[in-house]
Amino acid sequence: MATVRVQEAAFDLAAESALLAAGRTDIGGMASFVGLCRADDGLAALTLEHYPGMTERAIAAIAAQAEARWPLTGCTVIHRVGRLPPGEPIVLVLTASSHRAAALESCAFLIDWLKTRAPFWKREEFADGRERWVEAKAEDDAAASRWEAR
Amino acid sequence: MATVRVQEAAFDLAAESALLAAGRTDIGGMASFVGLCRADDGLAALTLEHYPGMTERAIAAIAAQAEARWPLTGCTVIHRVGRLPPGEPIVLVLTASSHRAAALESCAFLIDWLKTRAPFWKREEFADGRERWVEAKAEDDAAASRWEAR
Amino acid sequence: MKILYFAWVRQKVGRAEEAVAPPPEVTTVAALVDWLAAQSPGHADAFANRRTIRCAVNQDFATPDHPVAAGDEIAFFPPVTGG
Amino acid sequence: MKILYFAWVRQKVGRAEEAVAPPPEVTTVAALVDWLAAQSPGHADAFANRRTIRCAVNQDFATPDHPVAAGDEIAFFPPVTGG
Repeated sequence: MATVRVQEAAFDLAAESALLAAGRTDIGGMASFVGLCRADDGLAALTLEHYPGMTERAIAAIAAQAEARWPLTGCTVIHRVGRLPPGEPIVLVLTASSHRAAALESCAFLIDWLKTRAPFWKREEFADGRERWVEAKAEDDAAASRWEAR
Repeated sequence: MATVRVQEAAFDLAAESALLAAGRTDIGGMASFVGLCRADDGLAALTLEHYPGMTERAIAAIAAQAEARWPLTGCTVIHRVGRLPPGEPIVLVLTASSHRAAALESCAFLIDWLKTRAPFWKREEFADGRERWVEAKAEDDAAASRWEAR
Repeated sequence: MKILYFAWVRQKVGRAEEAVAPPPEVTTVAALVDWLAAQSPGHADAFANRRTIRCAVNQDFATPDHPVAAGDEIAFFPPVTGG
Repeated sequence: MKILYFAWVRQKVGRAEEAVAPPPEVTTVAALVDWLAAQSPGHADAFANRRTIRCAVNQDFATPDHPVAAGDEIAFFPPVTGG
């Protein structure tokens, strides 16, 4: 059963890793991905909006898919919402398995599907005062769809 | 230029991540892999032996390959040696890039090549006193060779 | 039924949620969009390009032919951009 | 030349390193292995199955036909198992 959280606060990768590993000696590999806010084109901040209730459900469903496809001993997904300046972490995906390939592949799968299947929206705020909603990327759809033929 | 270390001491994923991210706002994703010692078949401990000098050279060459293949803003590889009981972390691979796919793929590449191209050897010590050298796995060669056709 | 709007759909409609009671012939997401688009200039603007709108019915993604009924929670929003 | 042994190769040979001066016809890794295997029962045991032995010359992996010369650092070991 995955740990799923949507929160404004920062997360602690070391603490989350320690939680997944605590008391276990059957983990061969843990993989993590942290997505961060980049300062592209004079970006001052991102504001992340989400759909409370559905977001948690959607992430839990994606995590359940990962757990069905790979033999995981643990899976944690934490996604932040609210206003995040460049350099701030946005999302954490953490997977543990007895086999390294399962940990690495499920981690990549989770972030690809999160990007295309979890109800979050990013608004960009620039130094010159402009604001705009980030548009969905075709490359993200392509990355997500490579997991469908399996 | 990658950070490469071979050491007996444990490593600190959070501190290493913070080092790669410090002062930067161009990182879109950081991927990590931590390999751990499993308690398979009554294993009491692993002892890792290496070839001082060549090991660091070999890891630096593998990291240089990763930096040539993907646009990384940072890359850290830390491999422990000495006696490690089950549950202990053995190896850390950490990559950062403006693009998540580059971070994720280079992290998988690094651990696959480390397993087959860096001079480390594992001796297993069991609760009943038996000892044996771990044999190289065909599946590791297969995992490493998938990066060769690229 | 309860309608929720997110991101620029919310900004164009001018509200985050509303309770509506469409006529009985509104039985699908597509019919609901047609009916909502006629409710105000803001609604019309939000639903002007339907290819850019996504929908969830009771917190699951839904296609235009998905049934809708009184009591449903129905959300409209742009393609998602998290992660 | 300086010879290093690791893992079970080291255990079978009974030492971690040695300095050797093979005859001048020993010009390749393969010839060096033949010559080393004749030095002691431990060496013979270590090199009994050459398919399980890997070699590095001056800290780079080397194949059996790789040249060897006085002054080289040459290491023999099993297939690697780190990570």
